[in-house]
Amino acid sequence: ETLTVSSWGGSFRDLIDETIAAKFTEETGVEVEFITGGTIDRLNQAKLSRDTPESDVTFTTSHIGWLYTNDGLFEELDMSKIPNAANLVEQAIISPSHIGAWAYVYTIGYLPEAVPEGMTFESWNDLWSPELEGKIAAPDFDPSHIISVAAKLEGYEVEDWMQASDKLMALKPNFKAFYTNDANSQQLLSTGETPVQVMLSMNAYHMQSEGLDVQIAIPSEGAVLGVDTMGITAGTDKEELAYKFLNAALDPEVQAKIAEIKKGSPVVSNAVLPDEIASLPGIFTTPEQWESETLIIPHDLRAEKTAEWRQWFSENMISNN
Amino acid sequence: MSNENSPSVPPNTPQHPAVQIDGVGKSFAGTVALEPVWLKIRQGEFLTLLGPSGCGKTTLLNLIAGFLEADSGELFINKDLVTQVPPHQREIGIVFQNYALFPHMTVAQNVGYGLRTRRVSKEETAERVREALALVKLEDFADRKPNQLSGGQQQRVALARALVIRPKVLLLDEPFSALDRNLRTAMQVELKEIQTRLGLTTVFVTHDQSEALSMSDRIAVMSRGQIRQIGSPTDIYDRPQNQFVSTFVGDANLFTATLVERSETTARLTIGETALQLEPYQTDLPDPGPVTLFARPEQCRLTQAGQPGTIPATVALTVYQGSYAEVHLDCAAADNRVMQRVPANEAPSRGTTVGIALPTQGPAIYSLNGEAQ
Amino acid sequence: MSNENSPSVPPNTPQHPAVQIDGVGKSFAGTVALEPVWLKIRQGEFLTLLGPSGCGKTTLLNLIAGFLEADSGELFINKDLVTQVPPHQREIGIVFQNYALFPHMTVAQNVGYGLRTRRVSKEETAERVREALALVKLEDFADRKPNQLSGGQQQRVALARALVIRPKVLLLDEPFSALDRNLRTAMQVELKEIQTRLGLTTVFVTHDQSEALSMSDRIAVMSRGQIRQIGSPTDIYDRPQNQFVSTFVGDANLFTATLVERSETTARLTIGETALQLEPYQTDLPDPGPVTLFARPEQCRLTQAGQPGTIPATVALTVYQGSYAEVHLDCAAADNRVMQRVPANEAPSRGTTVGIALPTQGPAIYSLNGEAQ
Amino acid sequence: MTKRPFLGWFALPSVLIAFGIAASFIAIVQYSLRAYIPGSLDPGGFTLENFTTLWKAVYGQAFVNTVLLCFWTAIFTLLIGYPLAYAMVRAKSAKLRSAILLISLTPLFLGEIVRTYSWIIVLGNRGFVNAALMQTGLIDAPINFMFTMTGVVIALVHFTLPIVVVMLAAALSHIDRNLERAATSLGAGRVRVFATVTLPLSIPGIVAATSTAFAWTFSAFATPQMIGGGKVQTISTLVYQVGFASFNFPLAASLSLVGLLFTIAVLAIFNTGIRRLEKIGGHSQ
Amino acid sequence: MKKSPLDHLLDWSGRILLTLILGFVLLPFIVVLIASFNDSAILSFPPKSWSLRWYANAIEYRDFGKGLVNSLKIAAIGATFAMIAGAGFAYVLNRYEFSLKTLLNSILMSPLIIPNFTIGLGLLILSTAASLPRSIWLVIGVHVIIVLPFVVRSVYVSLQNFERRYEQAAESLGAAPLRVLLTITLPLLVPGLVSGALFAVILSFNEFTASLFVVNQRTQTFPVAMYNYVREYADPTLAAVSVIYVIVVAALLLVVHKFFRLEKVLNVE
Ligand SMILES: Nc1ncnc2c1ncn2[C@@H]1O[C@H](COP(=O)(O)OP(=O)(O)OP(=O)(O)O)[C@@H](O)[C@H]1O
Ligand SMILES: Nc1ncnc2c1ncn2[C@@H]1O[C@H](COP(=O)(O)OP(=O)(O)OP(=O)(O)O)[C@@H](O)[C@H]1O
Ligand SMILES: [Mg+2]
Ligand SMILES: [Mg+2]
Repeated sequence: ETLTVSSWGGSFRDLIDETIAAKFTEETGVEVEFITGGTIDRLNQAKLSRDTPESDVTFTTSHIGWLYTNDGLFEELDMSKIPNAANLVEQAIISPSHIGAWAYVYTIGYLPEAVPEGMTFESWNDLWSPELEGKIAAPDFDPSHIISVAAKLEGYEVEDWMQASDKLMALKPNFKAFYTNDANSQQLLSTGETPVQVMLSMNAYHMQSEGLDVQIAIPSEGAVLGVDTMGITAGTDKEELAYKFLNAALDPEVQAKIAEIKKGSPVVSNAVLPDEIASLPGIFTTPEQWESETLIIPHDLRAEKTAEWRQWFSENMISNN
Repeated sequence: MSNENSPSVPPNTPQHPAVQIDGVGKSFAGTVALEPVWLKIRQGEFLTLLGPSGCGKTTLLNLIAGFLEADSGELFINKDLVTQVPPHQREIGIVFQNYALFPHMTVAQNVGYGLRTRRVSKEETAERVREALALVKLEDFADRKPNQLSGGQQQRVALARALVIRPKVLLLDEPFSALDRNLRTAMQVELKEIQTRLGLTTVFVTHDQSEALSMSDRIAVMSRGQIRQIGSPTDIYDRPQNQFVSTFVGDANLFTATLVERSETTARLTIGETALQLEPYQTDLPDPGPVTLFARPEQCRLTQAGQPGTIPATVALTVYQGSYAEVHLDCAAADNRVMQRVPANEAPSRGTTVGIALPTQGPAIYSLNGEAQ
Repeated sequence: MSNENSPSVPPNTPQHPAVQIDGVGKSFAGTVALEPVWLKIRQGEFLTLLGPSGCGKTTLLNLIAGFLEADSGELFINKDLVTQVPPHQREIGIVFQNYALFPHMTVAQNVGYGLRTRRVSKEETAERVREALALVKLEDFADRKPNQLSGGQQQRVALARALVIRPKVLLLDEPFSALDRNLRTAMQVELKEIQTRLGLTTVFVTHDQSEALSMSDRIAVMSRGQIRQIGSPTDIYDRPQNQFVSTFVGDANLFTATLVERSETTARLTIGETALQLEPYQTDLPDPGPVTLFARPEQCRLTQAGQPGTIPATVALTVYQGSYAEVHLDCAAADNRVMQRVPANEAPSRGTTVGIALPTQGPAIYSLNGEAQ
Repeated sequence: MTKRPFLGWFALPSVLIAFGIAASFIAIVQYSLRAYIPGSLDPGGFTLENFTTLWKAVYGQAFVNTVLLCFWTAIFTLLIGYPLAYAMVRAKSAKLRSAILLISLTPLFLGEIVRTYSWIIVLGNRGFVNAALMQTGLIDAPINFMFTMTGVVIALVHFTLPIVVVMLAAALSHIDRNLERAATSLGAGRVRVFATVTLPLSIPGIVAATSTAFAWTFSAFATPQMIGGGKVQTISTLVYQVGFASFNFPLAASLSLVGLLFTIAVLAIFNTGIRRLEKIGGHSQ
Repeated sequence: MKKSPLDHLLDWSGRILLTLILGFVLLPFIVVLIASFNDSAILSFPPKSWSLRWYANAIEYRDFGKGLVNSLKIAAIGATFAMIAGAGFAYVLNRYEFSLKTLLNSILMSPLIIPNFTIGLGLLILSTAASLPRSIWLVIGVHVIIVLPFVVRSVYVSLQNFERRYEQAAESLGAAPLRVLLTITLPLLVPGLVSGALFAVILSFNEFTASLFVVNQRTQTFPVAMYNYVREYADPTLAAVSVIYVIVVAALLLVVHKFFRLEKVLNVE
């Protein structure tokens, strides 16, 4: 018997495999099998195979999780079957059907020796510096970070992001590339192709561990919070095991291990982290940190707007005309 | 190899034709490759199809073999109508110019192929293959692959392979044209000997007149999809029935002449200034008027210039050929240059004027331009 | 076409050789294609390289042309050492077997190519192209593409293209072997006429002995990368210096004999039971002992059986050839069958015993097995 | 006489496959005429909207990019491939010939991914080329190859080179050596022989090679995707993106369809143009 | 032969040009070879320290193993189908006239100009419309379509050079059509069939673009697995994979060269 988990490929799958799945297998004796793919790809795949689900548990981002939920692709969760969920921080309880597994931030990562002397990115505004022309990269799959930052800098709510479109356009000359996936992001950084990136904190830490001198800045406006979530696929015939898996994921030790390996933030308040980890930027261990260092785009809004943002972004920012 | 008078027919042969071709013709996409042909090939006969390239020899052979389907007419092999019978049931043997030995089989396997298709027992196959190889003197080569044999040896294997199935008819399509001169002569002799010994009905295709003359019981001379004359080698050489045959087989000296008078056996004609009386071999002479007179070089003689009854000519050039020299003569009365052979040391020098003496018996008279080619 | 005694040398030709080959040899990857060769080709001479396939003819031609680099030796054209000169500066004309006309150019462009490379003016080029085409009778074909020409016409264009640059030497590599018999003879005559008229030094490659005998001033007979004999056609045919030449050029009757005694000009020998006294043409006879006696068929005669001084033989078969018949004879004293030509109607029938009368003057005596091939 | 033995049995599998190809083609045409319903994989009703969407600048740009890529790739591949093919056919030593053949051929069988990945390592900012140039002091800031047309063209040239070399070599090897020898004997030096004989006679090979290079480049996906990094969008990368990022299959289908028609048109123009050229230039036998 | 200065110039510039071009062809593989031994995940030339860890990783990484198995399976089955269909069609094409022959031929050859992504997309849409699962058979179908023209071409060329006389000789010896086919035609076509099969296997094994459209996690081919790896990890594991790949392909070609002579297979002499 195996439990099938749908997740991103690469290091995230490895992460789940080494931490949550290991714990789960230890507790239940059931092996875990993965199907992997991009966030959107797996969403569509799930829609396609709605009647005969290919997986039992699905990992996805918080806002795409809303799409699963709205489409009825997730079971509503019975929290009583997930004892460890009692300690979930409030920002990680996304919907009745999906909950956080770990948190991260999208923030500014940079190579100190490749940016103008003394630049430290106290504010997101520093990205607009003319000295950074042709030096920046951002994800092409998710423009929400930079859009919400621009709105905030201009003093608008995210809903009114169009008001900040001029501000966004002003950043265009500074973009060198848009990375298509995490590996791409790491490559761009490690080759010095784009010494400044709007990037996933976890990636930056990973590069540090490979010996790259990358700095992670948390600007005063806050870093854009992201929560990776999990849900139980609707129609699964292994519901019991799926709950056990979710519970294993929220086990404090597992959460601590995730933080240690991936430098993501635990989503339960009772995880105990070593100091040197807990002090890293982008890892939140106290309610104050969760509050002050993050810039939160409402998940449902984000889910709703993603398509619109993407289209605007690819037609106006990415395309080179 | 051949004697005009005695085609070697084994005693107990049935007397119906081995192959009978009744009005068989073939066109390819509108162009006629073979006009309808009527032909009977006798039991044990060696019949040669002779003609220039593209005249339809291979087409006729393929029709006999069944590789092509006739547009019209019927074909009998030993009295059986085979027009609709597929090639593999016609029991014919074939030898091609480029041998067509199966390169992936040994000599013995090649020769045995036709026996295996007939489900002959292993022992008998081995025995008959051995015999066939002995016939072509290749007993020791049974286990070689074709590419380990010389051209002549390959040709012999092809022959053995065709013979071993005891075919009703043996067909050969220019089998020796890829061999060099010496080997070719040797193979001609060998084939003829085997064919005579076995009394095999054989249809042989060639465009080499010397080969045709030396091997055949009868020759069918073809041109443009038609049989122009059929007869024994001496018929063809000594008594060509038309100008095409006269020039295609052997060397021909052709003179422009005027037929003045004809009787049953003799003709009186003038060539330029010269008046002649001849006995041609033909039975039906053309009407009096302008004609072409044909004679073989060896029927004519070179004489001193101005001898009475000779045709004046000038030596245009002499060509040394070792055992003899060719004298090419410009002659007002001839369509082309006239050629005579003389012993190499007797060749007159260029520009000498000479006379050409024509034979009084044996030449032919063709109506003028009765022949295109 | 050729006269043994007068190679046509135009009057004011310098008297040094047109081509001088001093010990030029060539190997390919260890196998010797051409042993070192010494050869002088006279001004205006028509020299033929004759030999079986693979004997090195093309290799020698390519060395003269400069397409191959010699392993050893030196090469002079008109006294100039050209061993190191690249082909395009050697001023030679070449005609290949497959014509090698530029398919993307018209006839006129093909012929004019060599003039354009020499930066001859437009007007002069046009004029000389016209002349060259007139020489080969193709004035009207100037604007055709090669693929719109027949084989013979293509061959003539190739000749015109080679001639128009007024080459010091004309090289031809089996130029006529792709043509049929009639066209071939016509082209031979034409080439010879043009060559004689222009007094062109010509090296001609062929493996056809009749072509070599009829066209050449001198023939170099080659075998296995060596020149085996060089001389006029009659030298080669009447006085072959070794057994290879005797059998490769013309038909040879070879008898096993014992040389009993030799003087400067005469030899006494026995063939089987028959004792003979002859005057061979050679100056250096082999030592007494077993030898091979060579005579041409036309030097021998068939006689009644048992005539004194004749060699007894039995008719093995007669081969009809139209103008004559070949009589093949089994003869105890001959290595192979002996062949004699007789008029077609005089052929003795198979099994007849006859005598072979040898000439008392003119045959050759070779030491036994002194020759491999 | 059985006139056509085996016809049915031998043709059957390929007829089935042909049906498959035709059906998928029809599927594309059909989808290209259907409306996209966001969030649904089933297409909506019939519409021409997809084709009007294609007028947007992004898609136009992708077409232009693709054409430019094909054009430059074809030109550089020919320029590099011709000498290589020439050397492969004409090198004196058989060993050298085999070596050239093997070296040119191996990449053909390596697939797009391995080769593209290798070029990323060569061309990146810290890649081999930039590292080498910076260490020798020739430049002090890395040259941008990644995410540029130049980089994509370099990798694509490498991608199409083997097939072009093989086709050119086939054409060159079938030119009769005696033609060149004849030209030489008529006084033409090497350059002239090449320009007046070899080159004109290899035109059919050049044509075949160029159309193949065009088709390959047009079809290439991994190279523009991985080296262009979203900055050099081509039809192939767009089709994938539209199809798999937003699952807008109708739009992807119409994009494919237009791309296909475009390829056919270009190859047709190319072939007629060339036939005219051949008429002028003549052909090798 | 003595050479003029121009000749020397031509010779030398030719040699230099050839070296440069061969360098261009080989450069990526040499660079990848170096990179694959770089101890760090971060690219640098020359590498600061060396290790074999990426090779170990390449061998251990599960998706590669699964992809390899899938690819081998797909290439083997697909090439077999393509050989059967392609050889049969080439025979029919060479031997018979029949109605719709031209149409059938152009449809089957069209994958030579239809971009692979279009083929992949078409079959994906088709299978979705027919509610067929994205199984390995779909991938095999796509591969068969893509490699078929190459198989048809190689077999057709050898059929064209095939000496019909062999078959006629066999027929005259009494062999019925099927026997001729089995004992003469097929054995003599072996070189053409081998080169067709070689192309089919190698092209199928390397096919990427069309596969990307039709595979899923379970049917992922080796090239798709490599592509996904590059998208998910920024380390030189793929360099190690590439090195192994190059070596295997080059060795395979050397073996083929030894037995069949590539010059002949590719008709370049
Ligand atoms: N399959 C075919 N399709 C079209 N025309 C053909 C075909 N086979 C033969 N022909 C034509 O039919 C005519 C006779 O051809 P055939 O092969 O019988 O000539 P042939 O006498 O054998 O000539 P050769 O001595 O050159 O072999 C020729 O004009 C030839 O072009
Ligand atoms: N490029 C080459 N490489 C290797 N061997 C060669 C080469 N050219 C010729 N040879 C060999 O050298 C020998 C002489 O060849 P050459 O072409 O001179 O013969 P040939 O007399 O012209 O024969 P043919 O009448 O067949 O044309 C042959 O054995 C041939 O195989
Ligand atoms: Mg024929
Ligand atoms: Mg030769």
